[in-house]
Amino acid sequence: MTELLATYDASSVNAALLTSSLLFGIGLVGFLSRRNMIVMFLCTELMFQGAALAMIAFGRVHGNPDGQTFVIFILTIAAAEAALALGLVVLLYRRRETLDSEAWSELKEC
Amino acid sequence: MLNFSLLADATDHAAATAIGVIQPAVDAPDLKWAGLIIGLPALSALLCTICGAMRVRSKLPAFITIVALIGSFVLTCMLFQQLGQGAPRVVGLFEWMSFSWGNADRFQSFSAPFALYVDSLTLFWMLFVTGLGSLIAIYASEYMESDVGKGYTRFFGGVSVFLAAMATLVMASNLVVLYLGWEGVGLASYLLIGYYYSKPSAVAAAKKAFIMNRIGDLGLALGISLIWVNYGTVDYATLFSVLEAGPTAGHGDWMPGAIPFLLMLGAFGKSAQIPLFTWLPDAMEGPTPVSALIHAATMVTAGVYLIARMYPLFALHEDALATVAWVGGLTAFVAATIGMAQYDMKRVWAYSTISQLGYMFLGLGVGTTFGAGYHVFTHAFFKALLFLTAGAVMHGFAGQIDIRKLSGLRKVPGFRLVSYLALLGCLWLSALPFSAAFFSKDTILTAALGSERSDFQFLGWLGLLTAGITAYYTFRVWFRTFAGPVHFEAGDDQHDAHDDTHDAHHAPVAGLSLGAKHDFHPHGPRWAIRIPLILIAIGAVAAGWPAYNVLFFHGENWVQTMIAHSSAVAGSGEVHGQDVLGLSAHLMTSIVGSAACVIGIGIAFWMHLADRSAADRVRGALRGFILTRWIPTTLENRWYVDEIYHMMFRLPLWAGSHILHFFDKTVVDGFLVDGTGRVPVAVARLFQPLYNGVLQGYAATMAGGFVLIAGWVFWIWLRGNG
Amino acid sequence: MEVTLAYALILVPIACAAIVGFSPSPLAKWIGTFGAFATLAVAMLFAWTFPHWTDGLFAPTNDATSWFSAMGVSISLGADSVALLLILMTTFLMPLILIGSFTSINERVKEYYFWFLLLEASMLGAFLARDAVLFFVSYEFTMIPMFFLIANWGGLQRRQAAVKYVLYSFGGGILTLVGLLYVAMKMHAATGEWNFGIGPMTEFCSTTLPASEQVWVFILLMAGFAVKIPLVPLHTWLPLVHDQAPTGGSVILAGTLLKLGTFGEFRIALPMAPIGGVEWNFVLAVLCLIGIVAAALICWVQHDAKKLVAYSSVTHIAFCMLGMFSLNSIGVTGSVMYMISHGLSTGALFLCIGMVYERYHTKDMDELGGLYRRMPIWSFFMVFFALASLGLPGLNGFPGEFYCLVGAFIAEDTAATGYPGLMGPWFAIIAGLGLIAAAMYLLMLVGRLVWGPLREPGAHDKDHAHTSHHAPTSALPVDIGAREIGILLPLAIACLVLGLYPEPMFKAIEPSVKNMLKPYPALVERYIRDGTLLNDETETANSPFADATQK
Amino acid sequence: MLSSATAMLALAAFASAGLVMIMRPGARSIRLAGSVLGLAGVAGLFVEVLKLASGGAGIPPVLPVLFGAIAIFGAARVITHPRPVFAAIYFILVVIASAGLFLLLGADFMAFALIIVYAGAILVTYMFVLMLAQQSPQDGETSANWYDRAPREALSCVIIGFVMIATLGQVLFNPNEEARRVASSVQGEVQSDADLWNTLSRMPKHLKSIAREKLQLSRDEPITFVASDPNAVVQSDGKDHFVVVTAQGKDQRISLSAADLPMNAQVVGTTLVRDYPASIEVAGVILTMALFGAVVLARKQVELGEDERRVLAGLSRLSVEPESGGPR
Repeated sequence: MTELLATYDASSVNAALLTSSLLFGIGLVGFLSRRNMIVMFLCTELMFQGAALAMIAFGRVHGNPDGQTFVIFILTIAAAEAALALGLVVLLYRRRETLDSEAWSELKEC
Repeated sequence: MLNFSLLADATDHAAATAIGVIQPAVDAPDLKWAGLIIGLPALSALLCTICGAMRVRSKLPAFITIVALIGSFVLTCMLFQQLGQGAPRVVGLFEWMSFSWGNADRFQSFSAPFALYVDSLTLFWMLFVTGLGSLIAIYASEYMESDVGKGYTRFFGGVSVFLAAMATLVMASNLVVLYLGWEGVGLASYLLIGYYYSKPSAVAAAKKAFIMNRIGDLGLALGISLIWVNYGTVDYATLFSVLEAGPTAGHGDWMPGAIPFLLMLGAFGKSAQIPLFTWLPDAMEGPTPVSALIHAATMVTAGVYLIARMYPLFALHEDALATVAWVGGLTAFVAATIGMAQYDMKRVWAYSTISQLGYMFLGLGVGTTFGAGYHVFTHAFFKALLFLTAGAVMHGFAGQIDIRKLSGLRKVPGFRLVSYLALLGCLWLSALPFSAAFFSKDTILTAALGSERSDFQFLGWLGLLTAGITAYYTFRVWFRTFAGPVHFEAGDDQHDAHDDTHDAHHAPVAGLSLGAKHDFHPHGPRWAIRIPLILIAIGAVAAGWPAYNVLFFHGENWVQTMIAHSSAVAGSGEVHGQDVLGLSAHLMTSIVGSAACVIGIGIAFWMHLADRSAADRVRGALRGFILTRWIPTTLENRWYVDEIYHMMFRLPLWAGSHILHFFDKTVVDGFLVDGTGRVPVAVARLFQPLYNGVLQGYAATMAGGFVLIAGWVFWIWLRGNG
Repeated sequence: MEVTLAYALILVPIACAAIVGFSPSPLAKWIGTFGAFATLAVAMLFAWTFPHWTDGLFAPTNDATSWFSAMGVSISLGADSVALLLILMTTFLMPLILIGSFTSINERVKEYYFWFLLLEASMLGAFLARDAVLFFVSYEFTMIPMFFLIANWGGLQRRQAAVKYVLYSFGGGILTLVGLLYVAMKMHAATGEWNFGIGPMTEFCSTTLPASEQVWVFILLMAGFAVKIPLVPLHTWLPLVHDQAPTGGSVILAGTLLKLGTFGEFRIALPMAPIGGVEWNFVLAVLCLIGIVAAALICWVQHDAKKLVAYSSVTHIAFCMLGMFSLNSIGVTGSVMYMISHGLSTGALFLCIGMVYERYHTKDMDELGGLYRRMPIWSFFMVFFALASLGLPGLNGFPGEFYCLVGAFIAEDTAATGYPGLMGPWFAIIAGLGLIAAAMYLLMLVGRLVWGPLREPGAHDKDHAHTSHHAPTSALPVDIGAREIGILLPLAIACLVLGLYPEPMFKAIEPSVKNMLKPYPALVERYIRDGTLLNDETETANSPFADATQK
Repeated sequence: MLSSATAMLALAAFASAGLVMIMRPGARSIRLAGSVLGLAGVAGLFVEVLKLASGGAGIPPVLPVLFGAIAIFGAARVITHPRPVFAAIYFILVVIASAGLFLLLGADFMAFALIIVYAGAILVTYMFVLMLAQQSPQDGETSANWYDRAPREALSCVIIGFVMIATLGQVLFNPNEEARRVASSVQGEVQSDADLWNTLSRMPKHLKSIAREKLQLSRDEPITFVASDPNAVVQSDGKDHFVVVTAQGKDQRISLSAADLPMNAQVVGTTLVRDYPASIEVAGVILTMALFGAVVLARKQVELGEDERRVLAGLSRLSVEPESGGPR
């Protein structure tokens, strides 16, 4: 794979960047539009994907491995978040027997 | 014109020794023990408090108090021995309130040490204050015995406080300490009037007394401030010397004319003169010994003392003295008229007290401090006597005091002595010729009639008329109560009025009165009441001695000498007014006064003993005639003064307070403060939709925020590069 | 030595608070009380070794031990005689309050004593501070413990009361802070260095700041203090808070927290902006008069005993401020004296009412009455303190009141006062009406609670359900017991001693009052001559009361 | 150039419109049209972007576009599929596709790590929870819950997303000459050898093993580098790189070839442990905490009413003092 390392083409970087931004946007849209809490978390994972992709791409552009290094941390956070979030989801589901996020809107101020 | 010139015709050699000059005070640190005259009652007050705390159920507090009072009486006598009519002594006890700044001349320093100013006026007052105090305390020790273990301690604590405060008032060496005593006696009278604290009327009366006195006290306080500002001192000795130096000494620029009027206000409040006299009759809610001691003999004369003490100041302002005279004369008359129409014995005596105090002020006003002082002296005794006999009656008849329900008491076993002592008191009060009160009143009226001022002469005549009325109502009471056929109803005893019926059986008297309206056995007083009565009666008689001394032995009048050696020297001389209707004022007064006395007694005899229905007939006649129908009702309702005050002051104040409270609650707090508080809430309502509680809502907000920030950064970036 | 003591004064309560925090609940009240006593001991030692009773100097006279040296903020502690007297009063009240809370506080005991000790520490910090920022921090910090004390142990509307208290005084405090910062900023601009020492700021502001600015600086500084004092019309939080706060809270509020306002007035506002003090004098004096008379009348129609005493402390404080605004040393001395005596007598009144409240769970004078039958000893103290509070000579109320009165009386252009003042007799006369009103409402209070036929709330005790955290009535003796007597007796003795022998107090207060009043005589004379102090600048137009004060 | 920016915005708008159409549960035709529109828009975007990259010339590279398209398609399905399970599966597709992109970007290690962690671990958890929290379908015809079928305000959401993408796009692919250096001014830049050589000299063990096999030495032969700067043992004369080692007592110059450069994984590992040790620790702690947290959260809990909570907090009950209740 060394040659893959050696050669660099801007087009794949751009494609990756585009994809990352689209992933992020779509993830946001999903997070905003879906009601199912689990799917909402999936959408956050989508946004993570976008971020990770951007990281890698920029790391590639600037030619240093930190981008990839940070993706590891992103993975860590994603894993932790998934664990906690899903734990919460289980908890909430036990309380209301539903995954609908609107079942939990007592925080409203009115 | 009135001021020091009166001394021109002072022939009395005692006064002549001190022509117009108030002797300068001498420091007498060796007299520090005189402080005990105040200290002993104070100490006994403290001990009584401790007794109260330890729930003492014996007569111990009475014993303590009596010992203390007799002690201070003895001390006073010793002081009198030592001092005689020498120069005033100033005994510094300790620093109380003093202050100085700037260049510490006396105008930029304020010094009110706790010191005693002992001159003959002080001693004169202290003698009968402590003496009567001791006697009345002994009397009370039996009178209050039904309260042993309940209010007994409180009562004697109050009496001790009173004596301490009164002594402070009289012996003070400066006006601020006087003010201390002044308010102190007010406090004592508050506590003692409210003694039967479960009677709302008693509580109300106590409050009324204190507040009315407070009104006067404000005047006194402001007067003190003004004195200090004008003369740079509140200390008697210094003040007198400044006044000697000349009326305009010091900074005369600050309406010094107002000073005597302010002081006067205080005096009128304390001595129950118009317009502040309505509290004294109500004060009769208190136990009778209190009425005798505080509200007849001693405290109410404090006003007279104040004016006598500050006489040089008053003498500077002619109108001031005129005002005093007028207020005194009118009060004497009005109170006497009211006294004619009261049915409560104590109230009658209360109004007579007011009226007699009026005489004293009249005397002060027309310029004879000697007359005023002498009348204070005699009045103290016979009025105490009257109250105490009334108290004996109440004590025996379970609190019955209504003269319509009592009759012929002198035939009731055990009440003979009381009745005749009461008779003595009545005779003295109605100024029987050659009784002590006759001479004192005579001096005052002579001065009034004999003065050049026509209005004073009018006041003199008014005073003579008042003397007649006095004789009438006095004997109205005596004939009704002590003479005539035996018949009485027991009252519902008020010694235990502050106890619920369930523990009323503590009190035998109460039990008696409750059980027996039909067969009620009045119990006559025992020695502890009799002895003080007798002693006081003797004192009342002996009070005439100074006058007799002048009259028969051409000696000197002891009272006059005392007054003449004090700050009230001005006007302590023998009064020889010019002739009135061809007779010398003196003779005129004596004749007319005696006549008035006799006539008054005669009318009383006719209407209240010989033919008791006559009174009602007269009343009916008065009611019947259109022009006079207001007289009886008005008199019975005390000239409606209370009602007028209620309408004029209390109601507006009450309404105003409620309005203010409402304003405070709604406008200031509700509108301004809370309104301001609501502004942020209102602003927050604008953004409320953002917080709809749905997770995505917050996410959207977040995204929006991110977009904004990113856009902004990007824009800057473009601008930075483009 | 003094340095150590000064620090100890603040640190001892904090340390004890920490210990309380970690101690088991049953011990909390003992430790808390011990802490209060320890602080009292330190304060007394401080007072004993205090060298400057007779000259207005500070002790320790040390210089700032720097805190953020960059901003010139520093921890420098020190007390002059006035501050020391207030400190003594605070430390004297605190143990009594804590002992008084033994039975009334049964819930969350630890927190209660914790907060109280913290409150004490912060109040002492405010009295001891010689640095504006330190002063302000401590001054504002008092709100936090007070907030919890009210919100946790108060009456039914305790939350509302707590929030109102905090928001109100915080709002005012911010303005004060703005004022202080403005002065510091100007000083920085002038001298090129940041310095928050009260002394230097005062020196700078009073001498070099132009008149028109001083006028506004004064108002800014006043704003916070006027809320704390409280000066009519900013007083409306006080009755609510007093009504809702637990007894201890009310006592410390009346006793010391209000004095923070008056003390700030005395230590910061008046010395720092004397021109403002003179320019606004008339307005403030009139406000005081309104406060004296109106609040007294409002007292007169109260039904709730505690509210009545609360309003009465509004009038009393107005009296105190009148003395202070008379701007002559007798008035100001009286006003300082009045602070202390008011703290004692009003605090004692609150304690008395609290004792009744513990027993009957109501403070309503329509439900209670004639308690002398039930509780004679309590009645004795109640009457005693009522009399002390209405300024009976011989008790502590009188000397201060009388001096305030005289101060207002003589504050007129006359040689008698040594220098001219701005009020004159009419102010004293109107204020004197307050004395009569005081007699009216206090005797009304006593007459309804103590005297009269016995009235007790029936067995159906409607408040009892609400105040479940109050002691059950059965737990207490009918009349006050030894513990409560032990609380009230020292106060009574203090009242008596201060009334009969106030001389030492005056001697102690005088010098620092004189220091504080240094700039005034000249200003007042100029003011009386020209009717304004702003005429030396062009912008006389924007002088707020150039015309209002024309007398 | 600006035209390209507007074109991109327009295309993004098309794509968004398509997304809206897909999201709305409606007739198949609409959704079909939506998907077509969306695909067109995305394709257009890709074209524009690639034009930017290669300055308009050059052959469009197939793989990146393919992977990108797959990823975006999967993402679209994730947010549009009515049934969470399938959404999760589509997410796996996204993960795999982006892993492909990683590969193309030379991040091989990350690519596989991604697949393992996401597709392997996290998604399994999701599935598990989905199974745990899945109600039995209420009505026979569809097994999806109503709240899965009906998106909440799809249009506004998409608008927000559009704005977001537009911003990102403007920042990333800005046609402004200055700003373009992110994307294209680095044209043809290779990950600079110097960096790689430095990395190599920071991994002495690796170097030693290389040196040993170049000198055919046994593994336990002592060998030391000779270098002025211990951090840069790999020295370079103009044309090629070499290390000087002391083995068997004599110094030897070993020239290095590109084949000796470290692999990506090695590079990442080195940076990870050499530059971010603390961060690794923190990440570990976070994971542990997450573990505990998940355990605590998922534990069965007792239901507490307001009153019980107040009692636990030491306050008196709310029910008996209505005035002092909170805002609710």
